[in-house]
Amino acid sequence: MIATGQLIFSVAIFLFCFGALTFFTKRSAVVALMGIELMLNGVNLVLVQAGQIYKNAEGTSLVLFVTLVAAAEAALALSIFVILYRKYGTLTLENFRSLKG
Amino acid sequence: MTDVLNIVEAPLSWIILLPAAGALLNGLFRLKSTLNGLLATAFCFAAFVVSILQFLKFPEASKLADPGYLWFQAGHVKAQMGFELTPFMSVMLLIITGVGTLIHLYATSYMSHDKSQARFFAYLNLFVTSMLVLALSSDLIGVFLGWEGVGVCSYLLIGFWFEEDKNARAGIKAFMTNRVGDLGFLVALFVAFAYFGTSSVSGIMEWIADPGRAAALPVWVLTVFALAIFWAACGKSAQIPLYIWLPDAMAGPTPVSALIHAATMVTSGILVIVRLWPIFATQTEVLSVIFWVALSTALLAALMALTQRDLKKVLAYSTVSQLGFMFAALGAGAPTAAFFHVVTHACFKALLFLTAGSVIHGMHDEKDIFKMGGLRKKMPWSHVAYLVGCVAIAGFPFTSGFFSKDLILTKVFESRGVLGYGLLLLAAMLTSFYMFRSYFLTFSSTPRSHEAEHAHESSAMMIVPLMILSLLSLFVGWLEIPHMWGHLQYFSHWVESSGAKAVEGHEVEAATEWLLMGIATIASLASAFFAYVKYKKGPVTSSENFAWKLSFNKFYVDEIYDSFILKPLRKIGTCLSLWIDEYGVNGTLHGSFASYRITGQLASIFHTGSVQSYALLMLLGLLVVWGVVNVW
Amino acid sequence: MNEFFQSKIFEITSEQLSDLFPLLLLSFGFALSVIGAGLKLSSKFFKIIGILVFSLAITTWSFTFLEADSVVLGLHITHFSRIVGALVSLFALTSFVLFDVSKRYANRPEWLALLILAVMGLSLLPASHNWISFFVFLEFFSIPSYILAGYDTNRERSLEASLKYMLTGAFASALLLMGIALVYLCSGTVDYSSLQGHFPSHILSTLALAFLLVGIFFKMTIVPFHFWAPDVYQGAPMGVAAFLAAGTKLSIFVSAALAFSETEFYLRNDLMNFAVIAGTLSILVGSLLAFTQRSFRRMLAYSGTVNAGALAPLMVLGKETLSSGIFFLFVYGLTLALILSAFSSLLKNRNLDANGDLDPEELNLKDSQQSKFQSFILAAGLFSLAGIPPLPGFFAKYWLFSDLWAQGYRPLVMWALLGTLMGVAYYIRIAGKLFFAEKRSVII
Amino acid sequence: MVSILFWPLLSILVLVPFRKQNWAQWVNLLLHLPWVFFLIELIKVTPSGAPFGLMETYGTFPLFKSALVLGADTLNVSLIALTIFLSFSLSFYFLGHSKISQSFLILFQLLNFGTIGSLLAADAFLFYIFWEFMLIPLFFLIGIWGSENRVYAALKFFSMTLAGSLALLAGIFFIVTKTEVQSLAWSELSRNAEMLSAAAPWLGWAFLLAFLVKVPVWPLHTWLPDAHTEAPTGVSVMLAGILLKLGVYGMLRWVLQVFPTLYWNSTDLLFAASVIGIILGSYGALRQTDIKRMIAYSSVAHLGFVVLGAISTNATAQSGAFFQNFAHGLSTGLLFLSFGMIYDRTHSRKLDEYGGLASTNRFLAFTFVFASMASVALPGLPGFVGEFLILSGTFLQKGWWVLLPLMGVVLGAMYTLQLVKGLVFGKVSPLVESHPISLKWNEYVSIFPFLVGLALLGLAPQFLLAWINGSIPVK
Repeated sequence: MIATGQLIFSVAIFLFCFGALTFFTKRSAVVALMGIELMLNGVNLVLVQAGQIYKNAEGTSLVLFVTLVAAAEAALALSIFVILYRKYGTLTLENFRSLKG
Repeated sequence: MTDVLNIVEAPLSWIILLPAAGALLNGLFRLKSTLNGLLATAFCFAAFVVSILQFLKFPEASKLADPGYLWFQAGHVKAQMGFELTPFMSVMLLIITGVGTLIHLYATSYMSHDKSQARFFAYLNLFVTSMLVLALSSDLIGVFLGWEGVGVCSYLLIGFWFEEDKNARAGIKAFMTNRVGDLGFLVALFVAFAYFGTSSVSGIMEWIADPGRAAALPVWVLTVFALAIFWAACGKSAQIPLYIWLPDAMAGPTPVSALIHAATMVTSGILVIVRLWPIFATQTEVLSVIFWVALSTALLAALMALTQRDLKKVLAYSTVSQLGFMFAALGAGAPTAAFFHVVTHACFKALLFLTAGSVIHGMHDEKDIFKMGGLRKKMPWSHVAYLVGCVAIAGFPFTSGFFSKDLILTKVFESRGVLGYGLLLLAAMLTSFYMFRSYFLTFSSTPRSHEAEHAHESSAMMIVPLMILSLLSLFVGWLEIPHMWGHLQYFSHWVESSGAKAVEGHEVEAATEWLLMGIATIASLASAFFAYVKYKKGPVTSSENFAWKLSFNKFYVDEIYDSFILKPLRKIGTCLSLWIDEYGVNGTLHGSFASYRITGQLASIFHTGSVQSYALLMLLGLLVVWGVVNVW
Repeated sequence: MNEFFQSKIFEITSEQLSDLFPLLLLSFGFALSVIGAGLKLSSKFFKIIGILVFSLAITTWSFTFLEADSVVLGLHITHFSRIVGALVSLFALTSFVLFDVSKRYANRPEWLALLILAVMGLSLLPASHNWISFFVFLEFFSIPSYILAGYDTNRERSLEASLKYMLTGAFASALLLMGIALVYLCSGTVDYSSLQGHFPSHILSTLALAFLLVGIFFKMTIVPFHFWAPDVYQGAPMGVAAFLAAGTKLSIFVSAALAFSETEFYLRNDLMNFAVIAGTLSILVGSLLAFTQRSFRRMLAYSGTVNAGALAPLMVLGKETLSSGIFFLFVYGLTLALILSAFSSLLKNRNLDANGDLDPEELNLKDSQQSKFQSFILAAGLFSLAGIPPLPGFFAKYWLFSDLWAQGYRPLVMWALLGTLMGVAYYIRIAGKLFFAEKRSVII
Repeated sequence: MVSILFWPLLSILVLVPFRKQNWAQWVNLLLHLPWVFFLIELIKVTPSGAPFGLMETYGTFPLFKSALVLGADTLNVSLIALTIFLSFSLSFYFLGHSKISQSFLILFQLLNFGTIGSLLAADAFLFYIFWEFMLIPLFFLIGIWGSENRVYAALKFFSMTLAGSLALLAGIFFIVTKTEVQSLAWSELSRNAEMLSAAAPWLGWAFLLAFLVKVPVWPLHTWLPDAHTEAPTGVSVMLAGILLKLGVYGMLRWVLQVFPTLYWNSTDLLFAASVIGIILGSYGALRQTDIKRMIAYSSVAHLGFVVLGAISTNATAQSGAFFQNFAHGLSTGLLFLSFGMIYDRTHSRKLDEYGGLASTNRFLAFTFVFASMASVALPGLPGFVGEFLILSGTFLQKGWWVLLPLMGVVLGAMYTLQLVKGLVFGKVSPLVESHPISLKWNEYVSIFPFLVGLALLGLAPQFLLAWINGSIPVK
């Protein structure tokens, strides 16, 4: 049976790619944000597992920082979404394409 | 052979500065009526007086020199603007300034009612200055300065009445043909500086004289040098390939034709060859080239003159033909004969041109001899002058033409044998035929047009020069009579003492000389009589057969030149320059600019504006670059 | 608990304090501006506070410039980080002074607080000594810049710009994080000095490096990752765009260089090739795109990409050759600020919105007659960006290119020279458009 | 030396307060007087012989391995004299001219500053700065005051010259990064020229390219007709008069004297290019209908001759080439100036609209014919002295190849006479009839120095030839 480390890594990679996929395909901005959060969780998994392998606390402390930054980013993103929603009435990314060329 | 050269300092530059001052004054100040003309004549006359003074110095001094100043010097080229005068050139000086003064006088009244006389006389004086520079310069490069100066003045004078486009184009044709000729002179100068180290005539003569150095020269140098000088002479003195400009040069005022296209400019080719004669003497193949080119020019021009209707065109072709005679003399190795004919030709051709001018002036600018006729009574003085001119050019006994042409014929007979002599004799017969044709058509029988009825004689100021020239045409011949008749051989003395020894052909005994003289006289009298018979009553409407058409249209030489040389060259050149410049270089520039713009527009399509495409493109970009990094 | 406080970490000697003083000063300024915002004080107050704080920070940083490096609270304060701090606060100062930000956003004075946060983040970044603090400080300054980018709330473009900047920024930092995680996975540590010797070089580490570079090159707007730049520069307010373009590039350039030299990643030639290829690509693509732009500010964004392309290899090369890059970015930053301020006052004279945008084709003689001084500055700035002597832009480019040539990047310099030539098509043509009348020539 | 260099900058400062046009024009004229004085001082002290005989260093920039080094010898001081001569006589022409505004004069002085700077610079980096700096004033001068498609011409001129000088920049990078080279000073470069030319054979071409574009050698010349036609009269006189000569000066000073080996093995290609340039330049002039384009193409042909001389190994052609710079500068300058005066009144450049100028304005017709004769290299005028020396030098070195450029002499006469016939002679065209040209006093004064210069250099060029022969690079 495959070692747990290997399993965790594959779950992490899956989470990371799945997050990226939701970011590319989903129409709504909020779901895109969720995609990024998924990617960050994937990174956390990798960090935790790496910490297990190297038996030092750096990995877990890194996770702490990642979640800290993810939270800040989410707060900021949601506030921008609120303003956008109030102004545009919709959050689908398709109609935010006026700046191009 | 080098007798002690007694070189005397002489203020030769004065001779040049005088007409130059005249030109400057005329250029700056526009005086009332004929004052400009008189001013120009005065300066020319002053130059004539000074040149007489120099001429008188000659029996004891063998060469006059005036060092002048250093024109420019760089690397192996050293151009000294110095002047020197050899005996034969001083005689030529007399011709240039003497005949020049007469022509200036004539032109003063001829151009009296022209509105821009100042400009005309400025050009005329400038022309005399350049001719004097050409004659007097000690260095070949100074000669070239005069050479091109004369070319420019002839361009300005031919195109003097610039209102008509025809005149301006004739001027350009003259300048361009001279320029093509001048390439030869430039090549000669390059060879001179490269191999002789100097361009001064005396320097070159020393180089040739000293056997050691002459042997060291590559064999082709002298031949190429001689041929190049001859090519330049063809350009200036209108020989076969480059004579086309002379007939068109008649577009200028008649005094210009007289001065430039009869007396002075056209003879400069012969003067230069006579000055460099020691080189030409050794080059037998070059002499034969000169001879055959000259002979064919003489014949061709004579043939063309047969059917011309314009009086000045007839005289123009006769000039080309007479120049052919002079070059034939050179080709036959007789510089004396050539120079003698130059002088006599200057006199009677100037006379003919001036008379033609007064005739045309009287006929209110009507040039066509078919419309003239019966002017004998209307213009008695012009008639006498023209008759003397025809007699002299045809070579009637004891006229100047007789002596000079006969001398050439004997020299040609000596060196080129019967064939050369025969053809030249034919040319002489043709000459007297077309000259008397023009005489009879103009002066005999009845006036054939309105202008002919009301023709009036020209003013005294025009007649006096005619008379002087007539006297000259009659008696200048006596200066060089055949050995048998006595020892009046001034011209031989002048030319030989200037260092131009004739090539020793086998001498001809007195008997054959008498025989040749007889044949020549009979030939010219016969053709004159034949012309009298044919044209006594007026123009004969000849059948337009092929020969006539050929001669009248000048053997279509101009058309051949245009269609085979000038137009194709211009076409190829301009298309090439157009294709390479506009489509080649500019094309690539505009092409690269346009492609730069298009790829820019293409690249900006990637920026769709949607965030998700940006993220996707970022990842794709990463993969692509990462792939390239690993592969490379 | 008190052993914790006595532990070594919190001992701060006096000269360490002097190192931290500018940062303390900035945080004090931040506090003041937040309180001021709360009390709804007049906009003049914020302007004075801003000028005071930033100029003091610049002076202290530049005075302590020559002092020895010191390690404080895990931050490696080197003269590089001091010069970056000074320059970034200079850019911040110019960004809000030249564009009279205070008058425009009088009712929402938080911009100063956000600006100070961003400056703190940017000046701390070069002082970081391990990848995770690198990431944290990176996020520390990009979050306020997301808000600043969208500060012009009444204009949709600004909101859209901040949205795009935020989303792509988050995506890129997620990739960066993955890179850091892989670095940790491969070597077991994220600290620069401990990473020095033993960073394995197998497939996973190259992937880690690649992801790392994504995050860094994203902020430097180097080609494969430059897509956000034109939209954000076009949308964001003028002052913010100027600050973003210059400040972030400078800080990222220096900190990445320091990081790569500390961890000796620069010895790996796959990193070098990545940077060279990305650099050349960005010079070419940047010049191509800048030419056909229908908007002046997007054109400037692409010209930023071109300049960043030239800097890319130097960034990866390590500490020795940083001075030419810093000088280049310093000159670039100031010139950009001048150009954008001249452009915005030109727009004002055309009574368009000061933060608006204009198609460079529409610039014409009337503009230069109306606003003579601004168009002179604009033209001089464009010529300097194009690198024509005797303007400073030329000396910056000359020093940078000769450094690149000395390091052996000859093909890249050739491409950069070609880029300068292609620059004529947009810099010089637009500078010319200002002064050339379409019809008959007119006396000026 | 520094006074003659920074005088234009000073005169700009003086010009700034004078907003009104005719004030500015008069001040500009007066500002030229001290400049001439400085020139005379400099001429007195200029050594002939070793290149950069007189060298002064004013400050060093170790960072860029360069220094503010100015050098003078007869080679560049003679060209400076030509610049000041042209600028002085042009400042007379500018008096009372409606189009010449204060900003025009400021840009004009900037151009002078750049020209003299690149002539005096004895340090590659400094030379490069002045070399490119000239582009800015020229770009704006052509772009603002030019005629119809001036923007195209200004941009084309700018980008082509910039492309050339970027190659020069690449060369400088190569040299700077070489450790053996301590500084970019000219003496330093020429000292280890062998090492440099061995290390990079392309270096010679990198330096040459920048100058070949400026000289316009044949394939790189297409900017010249546009720039000359669209530039206002004053600028096209300066362009034809001195800026083309900078390319030749650059070739001699920065390639021949620095990398002789590289220069000599590029001469065969340059020979072909210059000969084609002469012939195609003349044919280019022949096919033009626009007068200024015709004169511009004639400059391409004349500069072909100059390059022909500059690449030959004997002293005759080299001094001939450098002398031809002055001959061409005066003759084409006068052509542009005199036609410029006609153009100011008739505002048309089509040749077939003109005709019969000789009957309306005699003096201008005389000037135009005189200038055309000078440009046709008529003996007695400077053009002949230059061209004769070049061709005899080429004959010495290349033998019968000289016949090809010799053809250029005939072609040169062809298009010039065509131009003169179209403009001066022929029937009086309605255009010339309706615009009677009466020259103001300052226009006479601006033409006069050209006429005297042409006549003097034609008949007595030895004073100039002896002066510049000393420092001709090839002995």
